Amino acid sequence: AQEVTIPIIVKDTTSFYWQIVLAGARAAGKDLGVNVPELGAQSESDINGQISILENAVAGGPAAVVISPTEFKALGKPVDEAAKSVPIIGIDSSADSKAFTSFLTTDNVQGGRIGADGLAAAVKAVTGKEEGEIAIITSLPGVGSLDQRREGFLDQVKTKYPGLKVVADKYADGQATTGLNMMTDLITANPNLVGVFASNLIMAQGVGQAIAENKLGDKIKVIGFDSDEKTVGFLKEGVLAGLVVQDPYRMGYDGVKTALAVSKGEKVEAFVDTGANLVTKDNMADPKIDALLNPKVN
Amino acid sequence: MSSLEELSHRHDDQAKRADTVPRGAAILELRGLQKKYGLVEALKPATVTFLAGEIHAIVGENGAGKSTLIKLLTGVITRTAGEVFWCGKPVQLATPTEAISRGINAVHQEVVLCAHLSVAANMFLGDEMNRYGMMRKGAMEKAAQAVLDDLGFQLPAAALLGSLTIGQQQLVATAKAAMRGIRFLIFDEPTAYLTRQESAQLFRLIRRLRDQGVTIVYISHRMEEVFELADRVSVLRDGTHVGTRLIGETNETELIALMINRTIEQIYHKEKVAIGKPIVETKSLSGPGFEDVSLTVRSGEIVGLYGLIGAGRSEFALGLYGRQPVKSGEIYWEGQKVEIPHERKAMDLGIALAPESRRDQGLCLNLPIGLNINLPVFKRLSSGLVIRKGDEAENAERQIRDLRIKTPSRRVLASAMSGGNQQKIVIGKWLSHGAKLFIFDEPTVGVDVGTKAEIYRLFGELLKRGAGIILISSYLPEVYELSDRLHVFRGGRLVASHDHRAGTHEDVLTQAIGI
Amino acid sequence: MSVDTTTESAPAPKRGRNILLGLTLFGLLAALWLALGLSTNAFWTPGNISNLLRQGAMTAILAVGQTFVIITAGIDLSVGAIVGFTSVIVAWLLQAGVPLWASIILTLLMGVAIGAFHGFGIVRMGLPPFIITLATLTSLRGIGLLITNGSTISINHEGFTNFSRTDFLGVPSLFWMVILVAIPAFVFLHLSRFGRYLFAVGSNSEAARLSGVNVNRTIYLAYILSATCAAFVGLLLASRIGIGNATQAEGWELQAIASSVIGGTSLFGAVGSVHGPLLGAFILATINNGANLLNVNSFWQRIITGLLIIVIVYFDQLRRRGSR
Amino acid sequence: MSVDTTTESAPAPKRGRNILLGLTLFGLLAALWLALGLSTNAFWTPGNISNLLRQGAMTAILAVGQTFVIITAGIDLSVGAIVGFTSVIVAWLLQAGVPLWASIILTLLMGVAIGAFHGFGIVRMGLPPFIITLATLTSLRGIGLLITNGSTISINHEGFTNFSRTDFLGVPSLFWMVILVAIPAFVFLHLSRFGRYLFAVGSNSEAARLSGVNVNRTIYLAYILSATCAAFVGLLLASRIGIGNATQAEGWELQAIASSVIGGTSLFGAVGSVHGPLLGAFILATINNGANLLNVNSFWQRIITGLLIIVIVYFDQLRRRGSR
Ligand SMILES: Nc1ncnc2c1ncn2[C@@H]1O[C@H](COP(=O)(O)OP(=O)(O)OP(=O)(O)O)[C@@H](O)[C@H]1O
Ligand SMILES: Nc1ncnc2c1ncn2[C@@H]1O[C@H](COP(=O)(O)OP(=O)(O)OP(=O)(O)O)[C@@H](O)[C@H]1O
Ligand SMILES: [Mg+2]
Ligand SMILES: [Mg+2]
Repeated sequence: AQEVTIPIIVKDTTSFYWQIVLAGARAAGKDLGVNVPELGAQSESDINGQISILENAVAGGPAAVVISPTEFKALGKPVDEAAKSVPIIGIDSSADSKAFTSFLTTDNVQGGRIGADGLAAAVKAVTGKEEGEIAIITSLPGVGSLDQRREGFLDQVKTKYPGLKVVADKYADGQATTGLNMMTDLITANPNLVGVFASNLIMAQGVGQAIAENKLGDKIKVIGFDSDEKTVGFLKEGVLAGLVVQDPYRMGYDGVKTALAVSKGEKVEAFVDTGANLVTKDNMADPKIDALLNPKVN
Repeated sequence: MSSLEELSHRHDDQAKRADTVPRGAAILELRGLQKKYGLVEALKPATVTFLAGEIHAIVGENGAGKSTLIKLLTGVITRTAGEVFWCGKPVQLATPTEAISRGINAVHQEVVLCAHLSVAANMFLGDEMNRYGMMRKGAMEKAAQAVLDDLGFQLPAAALLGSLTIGQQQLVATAKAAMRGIRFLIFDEPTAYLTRQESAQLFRLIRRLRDQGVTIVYISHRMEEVFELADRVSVLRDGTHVGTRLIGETNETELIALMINRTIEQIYHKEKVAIGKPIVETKSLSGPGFEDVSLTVRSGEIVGLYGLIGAGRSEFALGLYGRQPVKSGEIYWEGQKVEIPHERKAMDLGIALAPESRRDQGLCLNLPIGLNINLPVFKRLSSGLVIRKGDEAENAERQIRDLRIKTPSRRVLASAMSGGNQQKIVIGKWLSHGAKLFIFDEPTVGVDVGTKAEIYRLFGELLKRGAGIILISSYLPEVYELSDRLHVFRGGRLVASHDHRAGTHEDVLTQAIGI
Repeated sequence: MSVDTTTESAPAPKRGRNILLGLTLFGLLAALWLALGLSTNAFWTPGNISNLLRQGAMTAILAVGQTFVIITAGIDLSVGAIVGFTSVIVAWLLQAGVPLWASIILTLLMGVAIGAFHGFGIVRMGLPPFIITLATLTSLRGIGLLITNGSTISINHEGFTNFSRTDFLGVPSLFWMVILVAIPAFVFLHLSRFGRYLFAVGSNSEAARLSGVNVNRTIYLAYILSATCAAFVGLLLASRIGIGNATQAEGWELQAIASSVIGGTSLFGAVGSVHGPLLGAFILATINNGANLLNVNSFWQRIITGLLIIVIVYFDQLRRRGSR
Repeated sequence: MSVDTTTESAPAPKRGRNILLGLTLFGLLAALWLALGLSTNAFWTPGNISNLLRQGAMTAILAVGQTFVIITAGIDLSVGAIVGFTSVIVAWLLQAGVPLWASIILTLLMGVAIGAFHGFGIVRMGLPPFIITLATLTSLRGIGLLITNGSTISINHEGFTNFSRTDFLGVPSLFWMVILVAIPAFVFLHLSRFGRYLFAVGSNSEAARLSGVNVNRTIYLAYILSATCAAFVGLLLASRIGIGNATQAEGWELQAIASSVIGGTSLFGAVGSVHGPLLGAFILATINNGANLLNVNSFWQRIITGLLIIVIVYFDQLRRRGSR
């Protein structure tokens, strides 16, 4: 009998977050006896690349495809078209298509809101009130999920924490060093800064480094997004005040599992929220959180 | 009608619309024409008149401003001041296109063509034959071939220009200019890279054009050519026009005196030096472009190599110098058998090569003169890795002084030098190297009479120091007068040898052509 | 100012070389296709061939435009940024309710304007092509981001966004666009005198000038053609992804240059063709497509692409030297 | 035959030009600093000056290495990739328990090896520098990603990661590293014969060869120096951000080239200095720092950077032409 193939297509294979998704998918493949090609663009902004990869994956005649669309609108039509020949399971983010058989997403707008809540709490813990100047640094412009986090964050701050004033809303170029330089300059330019939201892993690393360099962990509270060894270390040291952590491993694992079920004609849930959690120094020992922070990669 | 005329009258309509003047009347007048490069006054206000249908020679030492004058007339550079009258009317001549449209064309001192295009494409560049907006490649190639055949140049029109030797490229440039320059044609040292035979062909062409009513301007450092060809001659000195003479009313001595402000008693100065032991000996040396060459150079001796274009002399020199791989044969250096796998080995042995093409092989044009002169000897000018600045300056300045290179400073870029002065830099590079064997490949191309005499005297100095010289030249009088032993090359082989002044010019030429 | 006669820097392509080179690259492409056909079942399916033709199309068009510039011994680093920028422009115009035909024309004119600016920088301001196009690369991304406010503009014109997915005579419309560009490009470069002027300027611009060639105009022309090809690709990209986004097509300039060089264009100028870059682009697309089908790790894919570029260009050099 | 050249007709000597150019760029930098000092309070604080010196340091070192290559009329597109790659190498070595000194030496040797490979590709395989370094750019990122499996390697060596934060005599250690590179680079380029050879090879490699310059060795040297500078920057980056990550330093090659050209290096070869690229790098760093302090929109920042590159290089060209 021929082996069942279910490719998984992520947004950016060069990021740790997506590697965890792939690790989950790999584990599912092993457990379920499915061949899982691990595909993906090399940058979250490479929409055209992801469309090509989807086309190629469909051409290979798989049982189903698991995909995390880089851009809501752009992947709509390609997903529609792909769904004509094979069931499509969406993970992490959605696309402008009704053709998905099932969705396992985490709501990035909600992630941004959680970030805002975390930042407000951390600021309050130091100053006693939810007030002061804050900043947001986005790793790259034009990336759907980052836009959504920014949107959620800004909206939450505006509606729920009027005392927090966004004095800088910056975009970097995806480089940790740029994030670091930006942060040191922000510190210089805004001596009253009390908080920063760094909305992805690489920016959390760069911004964290700037805080560490200037030993401002007590004064400026930073909320990052996603986690790895480095940022968890920062969290422990008190350089970062919190991390918004999703469950990428589960998304990968369950994505493949659901896809297999679909390909066998089983009925699956149309929508699953895998959730996002705020991790702080206090709750990081929590077993559930600990599992999120230390996924079984490899 | 010949192919050349057919083509050059392709634009007759245009020519007819343009003004015409009768033969012998002034066609082009320069009034107070001046060119400055920054502070350098390359051409001081000059007033010269060219007559329709004459051959007008221009002479002057290196850097006198001859090429500058030509570049002004052809729109290559724009003038600083002065007026130009074409058929009595003031004109700008600001761009090459304007010059071409009036029927003014030039063969420049340095070949200026596109190496990546075919001969035919170069000849028709900017003036293609079109039909329905598409080029007629076949027709152009046929027409170009017809012109080349008509002129007696044995060149394939379909060949890529870059695959030709410089001399052959010069012929292509000539054909191109002749094809287009229907009123006024300028030759800037056209024979520098040509041999006697090609020169004769060129002279026939020039006379033929003159007879058709074309005005010819002819620049050369070779006096005998001037007297053979020209109707009138103008002299430039240090950017100043010092006079114009009818050719019948002047002589070589007067022209040279006008040019350099003093007299030269003897150009071909040959030092009498005792000939010593062999420095280098090649036995049946073969490589790309040359085959089975055996010759010996002894200390105190000038060995001349003469041949037509593409005879393989330069290739032989590059092979001996280690620039190109030698296929077979042996080299003995002072009696010892040696291998010369690369140029550095040749230099270590004591060989110096002043190569044929100063622009492509001789000079780093966009670097200072001083750096160019010192390049082969930086090792000697350094302690460890660091250069001794004093010695660096001293060595460069000595060569500039000794060779009378016309420059205000050793820091001027080589590209700002006139053709002849560039040639002097190429030679200057090797004088402080302390070599035992000097290979000079066309050392006097574009060099004025005065400097030629200096260079020949310099040869004498080198010989007195016990060095040997290989002199490659396509200028027969030069090799003939100077060589202790003259070898004739043909088709990459050494076909004949003569002792000093044995055999006549005609003998040597016949052997080179191979009839 | 003089003809460069040193043998290294003036490769002397013989007449037949261009055709031979084309053939041999074609042979390489054919060999790749054959090998992939043998090693995966999916390769020779109509669907996959369509994919391949679609995936190589945009780079191919960019590479043709780039080739004009490289032949003049220049370089155009801005093409990727132009693609992203013009995708924003067309999305913006469509969103503003400008009719489709007008949006397309305006977007292409934007390409013309950018190319003319490059020509201006090189000809009038005397800037090196590398620098002026690097500067526009930076600025255009900034302007595009400013227009979209760092995000994307959706395109709701169904006809426009469906175009890139349609087929005509069984061949994807994107590939027809390659043909649409390639045929006039071929006529221009190889049959018209303007093409010859590009080569002449790249070989020796002083010689071209002295021959009465309008060198400045030729340079303007090359950069305008390159930028317009890029704007055209911007339209195709916008159609394919259905949005305008200024950060798209990052690094495509390097892919276009690589395609062109793989296709036998010399970065020293004066050597190049139209079919070469097309083959180069489809060779690169095949490598990616094949790697995906064979499930090669995407990191290995990068490594292999780098190595293959070296190998292909090396053999091309060898063949050139051999055919002297 | 007399050489009656009067001294007043001397064209501005080259040496004066270099200093003038250096001075004028320095003037530009000073003007920028003055303007920023007037428009923001934060600029002239010791902390910010430290930041600025730190922020320009890495590009400055890359630009110096790049300048060696550009002077030989080459280009090194791989330097950004080398930075990312070597940051991974050093993180990997440290993680594996290799002592610090050995990790540093091995990482630098990796730079030497990559540079030697470039030299080999150019000299022995006859590849254009643009292509071989583009190929390594692609491949190195792939290898780095393979090593880290697409993620990052944390560096837990405190001494190493603290280094980039320390000051010495009130000046950030990163800036001391610039000086550490610049002084030998100056001696090498301007005072030693190898420097002269770089210029000669860039101007006319055939003439250099016939003058006994070992052209091949000179080319090897230039690329090895550039790659080693990049590896050194990789170490500094790893120290600064405390991780090894192969996708870092993307696009830094273009910044290094831009710094070098702003600093007066000619992409046609044979023109360049050591102080030029340093000034160029700090001008670019100042633009970014200033924009951050003034809270200029990130997108405007890109636009301004592009425009300033054009303006600066244009005025440099003007000055050069004027001083001829
Ligand atoms: N581009 C330039 N910049 C500065 N000076 C220049 C430039 N070109 C020529 N010159 C100077 O102008 C003067 C005249 O040069 P020109 O080339 O006209 O001499 P020439 O008479 O043709 O000499 P030759 O017989 O050596 O060819 C020389 O002193 C030369 O150094
Ligand atoms: N790269 C090459 N490949 C093959 N043949 C060549 C090459 N270069 C030159 N030749 C041929 O080698 C022969 C020798 O040319 P060379 O230039 O050495 O002649 P020469 O005697 O020095 O003449 P010239 O007066 O032109 O300097 C010619 O027939 C030429 O066509
Ligand atoms: Mg001259
Ligand atoms: Mg010769």
